[in-house]
Amino acid sequence: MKKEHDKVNKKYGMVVDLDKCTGCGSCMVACMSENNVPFKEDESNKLDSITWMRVYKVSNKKPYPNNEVFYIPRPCQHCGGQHEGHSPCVSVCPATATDYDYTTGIVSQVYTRCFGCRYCMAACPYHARYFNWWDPVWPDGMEKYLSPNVSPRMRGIVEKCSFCFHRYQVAMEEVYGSDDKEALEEGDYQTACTQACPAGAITFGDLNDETHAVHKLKDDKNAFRLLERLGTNTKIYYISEREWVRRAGDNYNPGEKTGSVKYKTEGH
Amino acid sequence: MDSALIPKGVERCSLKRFLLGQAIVGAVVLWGVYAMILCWMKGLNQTNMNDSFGFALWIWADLAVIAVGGGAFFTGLLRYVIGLKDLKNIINYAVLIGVCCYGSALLILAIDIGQPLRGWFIFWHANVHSMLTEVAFCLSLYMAVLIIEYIPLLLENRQVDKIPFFHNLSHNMHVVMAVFAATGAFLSCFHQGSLGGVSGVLFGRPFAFREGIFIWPWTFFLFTWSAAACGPCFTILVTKITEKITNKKLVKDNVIDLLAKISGWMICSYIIAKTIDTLYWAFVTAPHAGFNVMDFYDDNFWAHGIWILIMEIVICGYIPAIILLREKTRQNQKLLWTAAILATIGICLNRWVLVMQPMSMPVMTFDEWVLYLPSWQEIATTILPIAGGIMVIAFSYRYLPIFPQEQELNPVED
Amino acid sequence: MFPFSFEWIWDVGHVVFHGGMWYALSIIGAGMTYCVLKAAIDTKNGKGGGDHH
Amino acid sequence: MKIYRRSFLALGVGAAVGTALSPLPWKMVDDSSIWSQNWPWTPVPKDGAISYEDSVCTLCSGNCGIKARKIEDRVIKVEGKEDHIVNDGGVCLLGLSGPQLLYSPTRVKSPLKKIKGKLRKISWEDAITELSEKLSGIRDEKSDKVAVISGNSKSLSTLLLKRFLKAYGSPNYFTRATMNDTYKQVIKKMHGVDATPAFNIDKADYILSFGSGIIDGWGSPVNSIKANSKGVDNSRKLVQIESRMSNTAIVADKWVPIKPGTDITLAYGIAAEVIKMKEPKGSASLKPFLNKYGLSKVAEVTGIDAAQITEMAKDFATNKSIAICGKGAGNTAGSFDEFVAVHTLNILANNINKKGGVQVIKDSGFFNWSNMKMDSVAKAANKKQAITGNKFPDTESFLNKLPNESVEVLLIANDNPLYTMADSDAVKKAFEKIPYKVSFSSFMDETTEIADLVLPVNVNLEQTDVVSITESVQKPGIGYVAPVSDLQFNTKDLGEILIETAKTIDGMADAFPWDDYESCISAILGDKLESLQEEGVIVNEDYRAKNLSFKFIAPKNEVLAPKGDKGVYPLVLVPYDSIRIPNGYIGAPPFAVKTVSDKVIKGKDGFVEINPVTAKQLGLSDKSSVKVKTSEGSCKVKVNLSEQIMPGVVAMAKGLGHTAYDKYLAGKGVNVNNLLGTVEDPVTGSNCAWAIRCKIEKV
Repeated sequence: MKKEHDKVNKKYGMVVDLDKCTGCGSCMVACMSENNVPFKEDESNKLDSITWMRVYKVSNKKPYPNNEVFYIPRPCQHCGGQHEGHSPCVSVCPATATDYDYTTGIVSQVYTRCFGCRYCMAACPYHARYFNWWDPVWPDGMEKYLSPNVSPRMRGIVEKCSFCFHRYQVAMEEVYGSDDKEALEEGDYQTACTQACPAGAITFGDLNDETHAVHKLKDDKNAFRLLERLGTNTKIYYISEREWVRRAGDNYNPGEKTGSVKYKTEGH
Repeated sequence: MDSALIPKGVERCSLKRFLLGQAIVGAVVLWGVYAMILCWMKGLNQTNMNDSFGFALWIWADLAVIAVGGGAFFTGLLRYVIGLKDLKNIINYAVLIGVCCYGSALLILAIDIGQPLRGWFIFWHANVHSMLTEVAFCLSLYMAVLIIEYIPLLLENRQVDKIPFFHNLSHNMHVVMAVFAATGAFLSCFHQGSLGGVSGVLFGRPFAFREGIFIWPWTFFLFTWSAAACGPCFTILVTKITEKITNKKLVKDNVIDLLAKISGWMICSYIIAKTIDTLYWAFVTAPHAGFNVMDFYDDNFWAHGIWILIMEIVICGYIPAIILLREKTRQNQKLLWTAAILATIGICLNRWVLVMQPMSMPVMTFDEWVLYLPSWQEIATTILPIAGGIMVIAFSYRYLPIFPQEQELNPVED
Repeated sequence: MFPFSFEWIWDVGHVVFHGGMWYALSIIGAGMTYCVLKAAIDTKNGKGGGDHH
Repeated sequence: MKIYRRSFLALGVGAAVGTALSPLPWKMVDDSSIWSQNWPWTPVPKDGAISYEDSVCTLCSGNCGIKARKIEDRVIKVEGKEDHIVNDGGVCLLGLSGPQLLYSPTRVKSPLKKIKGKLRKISWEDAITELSEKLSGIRDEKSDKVAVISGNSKSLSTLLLKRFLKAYGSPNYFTRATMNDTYKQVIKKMHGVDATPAFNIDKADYILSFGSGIIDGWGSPVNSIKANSKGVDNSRKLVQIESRMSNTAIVADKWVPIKPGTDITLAYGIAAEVIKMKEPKGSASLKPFLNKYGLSKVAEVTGIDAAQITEMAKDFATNKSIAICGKGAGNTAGSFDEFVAVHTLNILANNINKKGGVQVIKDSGFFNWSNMKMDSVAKAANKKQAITGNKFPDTESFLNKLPNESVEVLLIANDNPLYTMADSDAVKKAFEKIPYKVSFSSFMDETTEIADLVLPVNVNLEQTDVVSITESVQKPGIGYVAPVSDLQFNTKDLGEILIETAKTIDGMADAFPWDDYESCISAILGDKLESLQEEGVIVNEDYRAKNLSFKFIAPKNEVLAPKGDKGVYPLVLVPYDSIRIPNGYIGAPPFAVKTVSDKVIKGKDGFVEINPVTAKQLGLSDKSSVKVKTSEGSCKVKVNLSEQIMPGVVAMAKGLGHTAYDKYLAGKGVNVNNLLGTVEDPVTGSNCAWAIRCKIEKV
């Protein structure tokens, strides 16, 4: 029985409550700090600014005073694809430098194997992948805060959100090393952004595990995913009570109802 | 001075003039080499690429040179496998152009990747499901085939040919050339196709994505077909340009006409297929992803206006097809030039659109269009292999018997 | 590229892809080997030689 | 000849084939890629034993509980402390950037003294002697010519600084008045008690926010964001009244744009409608006064639809409601009249000291100060009035009066007035008159650059301190700031510097009887210290506020006109707080700057937010360069067309345009403070300006 249970793969994912997100940027900085993301003098060109977690400000484009806005945090969506593992990026990487981990559902990036062809970036509609156009340089003394859990990336390769995979590894090591602990508990493995979010807008956990909060939240009637109809089958769910916010999650033809375009993907 | 190296029975310009010409082109090459070194030493921050435009000028140049270099495999296929004997008079040149094109592509790729020292990981850690892996393997294997096809030519140099071993080697290679050519055609079909697949499989990018058969999107077949169709046009174009520069007739009209006719049929069938593909994409694929096809063209008119589609399909597709199909029009030199130029532009434009437009187009509703202009380093490194190609062609023309009909068409009075 | 690299899986994709690759490589390799060997033998047998033409 | 060529060719080909068949090229290819994976210029962080240490963040007055993740003695990361009463694991981006501040190259690495116009390193011994001699020298004749500018912090070390000045003999202790200081005075005047206000917004069902940036850094920033989320869960209704859509307006249920400066009218207008629906005990005296605020008049003045006002009034009257004020992050003092008007709404809502209402808390004495022994100089001086008179000792008012005062020595701690205060040019001029300026800053900021003596204090991760968290937790409470990092440079805690210095000045030692800072803390906290260190916080959970009586106060102003002539300056410039751009004493660290939108900073350019309607009138297009001019100054910025702002109002972000700090911050955008002027509130004396009139010209 226990063996059977062990066979069930985990599928880590996130549910973000957009009605709570304040756009404060904590998730972005928590991520940068956790993952040794470099910074450079000018980060105002957002097309070459590495932000694994990026918060977009989205407006309904209506003129004053009917303008409305929401913020949406966008980590790597950890796409499962139409059949588990067929993520847009993983399927195209020529050197197996980005991979789909079937045991967790996490899309990884192997920095030492990536040779910087950037095909994965072309494949990703979420712009979740970032290229190291420059060598990472920390001002004198600041390299002291670099974490040994995540190796700083060299110039010329692609990087992206890993769902803080090193935290999963640390947590699993504890499970392996412990006699009385058999499996991870929900709180044992949380991403840096989830922890830092002052609004508690982010919930992270195993989508397959009924005891985890995300399992239930993902089925909320107001839950949606980004660009669902492309069949990317992402693991980041968003919730909003506002219809126009949900509609902004996907492209619609005139006359289509919001949420009517969910792509049927092979269950897992 | 170098008359001992020049093939017998043909006339060449003075060495001084040749070297002067080479020096001018060589200066451009040096400029390109400087840019290339900058990219290697300082990294890709030397380019104007960015996280939205991860694929840009270079990838387009790769796709384009390989497309126009398609003349080599297709002419080879026609000559050696199908057995159109007449084409032996142009196959050498087609192979030479192919070598230049494929060499260019490989060089640009070596600059384009962020970690050139690890480029071989594409072979070592190959992900067989990636179109780019398929491209890399087929491309390098086909490059080997092209070199094999070029070697006998090299060995036919007057002085080299004097060495018995090389003479024999050249002879033997000619004997088995059909096998190499067939292998080359097989490889070429695949890498032309997989280059098409590169953008066609991007299911996250509605502009690029196409449905298809099994693992191959329609662009896979369209790319192979279009390379076979337009490649010969490029071969004709370069031959014509060479004739203009050397001020000599080098290939007989019937040879050119045969190639042009075949190209005409190919372009015609291709452009019909492309039209069907475009219509299906516009009315089925795009709406399925939630887009109106005009969403793809509604930003900056000059950068991504609908004109680009009309230009590609009508002006650079149907028009050359019509010109080349009709005997009367294709035998009119001016129209033949026009058709060859249009077809070459058309295929380059097709590659351009499939590389650039998917990158600049927003997919998330709250994303924005991105405009990209290449940096001088990108332009220089793109011109570099072209200039290098010119040098190789000039060198080969001077010292190797590229055009079997040259002697006959231009008798030298002793 | 080789069955001993860790990303190798014995699935259809790998077999077909690398099958094709090694097939093409063998033809090219064998073809070239044949040409070179044949040329060497021919030379030994006194064939060719530019001066004799 | 022939033979030679043949053998040469054979040799060449042989060598090439031989090399290719040897392992050499393969080995080289492999090695070069291994080298590319281990480039010596890409840092490899050292591994080691991991540990967590708890503390309280002092980078703003929110005082969140934090835990530092450490590898050996290096602080790797700052995280929010789970289950902490203030922030329960959440943390803002400034707090998260703690390690960047700790290891910042812009830190002052040792005491510095200005010698021949340049700041040069000196020892702590010399530095303290220098300060003590300077202070001793003028103490007898003009001790009141020494002034202190201190950040608005509720920490033990700040109290020690206050005590230091008192014991030295000067009443001139100034601090930046915040929204809380104004509210305190409202409470004093309306309820007659000295108490701290706190706002129980997470339990309210209906929140009427007069421009308070609940999620933009207002109050205790993380705590307020958490409160907002709880509110969202409870389907509370938040109405945000302001002329520019802040992030708070974004998450609010309704954004109500209001004509700038008419909040008082609106508040009383709503009150007038509310009182028609419900009349709480004791509000009879208010009724005749409210008659002035007829619905149509209020609608006209505020520019808000009458129906909308009625709806707000109805919602306010029928729900568990609260009204809050203090613009943006609340770091500036507001108008007394406006706060009275808003508090009047709270009284009408009958929410004072109720769940979901305004909490009026008397701080219970956690600190056990010994009786301060003052010598004759100190005693005499303390009978004198501060430069700002008997009103709130606001730094802005002090700076306004500075040109006509002679100050001999100015001590500056936890603030960077040359950057943070309005009309920086004027401040700079006023500062030039002061012969001796002492900065206690940890960073080489704008003010420290011009100081004569720099005594660098520890940054938050190195500090030992005790802070009041009363406002954050809405109950009397304190938190313990523990040093989680070794000292990175030659710096000290402020308290330590003060105690050491006091001991060397004649007549002051008795007021500082402790051996050192550590024994000072244990003396002041007594037996509470141990549990404080253990738990991190002490909160008086049993605290129950008493019912308070109240009296209404009629306002002096109905409309707060921004400074400037409407004819010359037709637009209103509103500076705004962004939680991503710290705008106080601490300059934005690189992480924070990285999160700033490209519509706020692009390259070095700053932006002014303008409604397209206004822009059209002025003939401006998006991203065009313009000059923004006010009566106080001008600057060049670019246009950011935005539908999220009222026509006629323009906005600029605070926290940019530093001239000091490093390349990651300096020179980016403009310091909007340069354009701002001050308006002294007639009641509190604090600067209550929240906007200024401006004009915009094409460049």
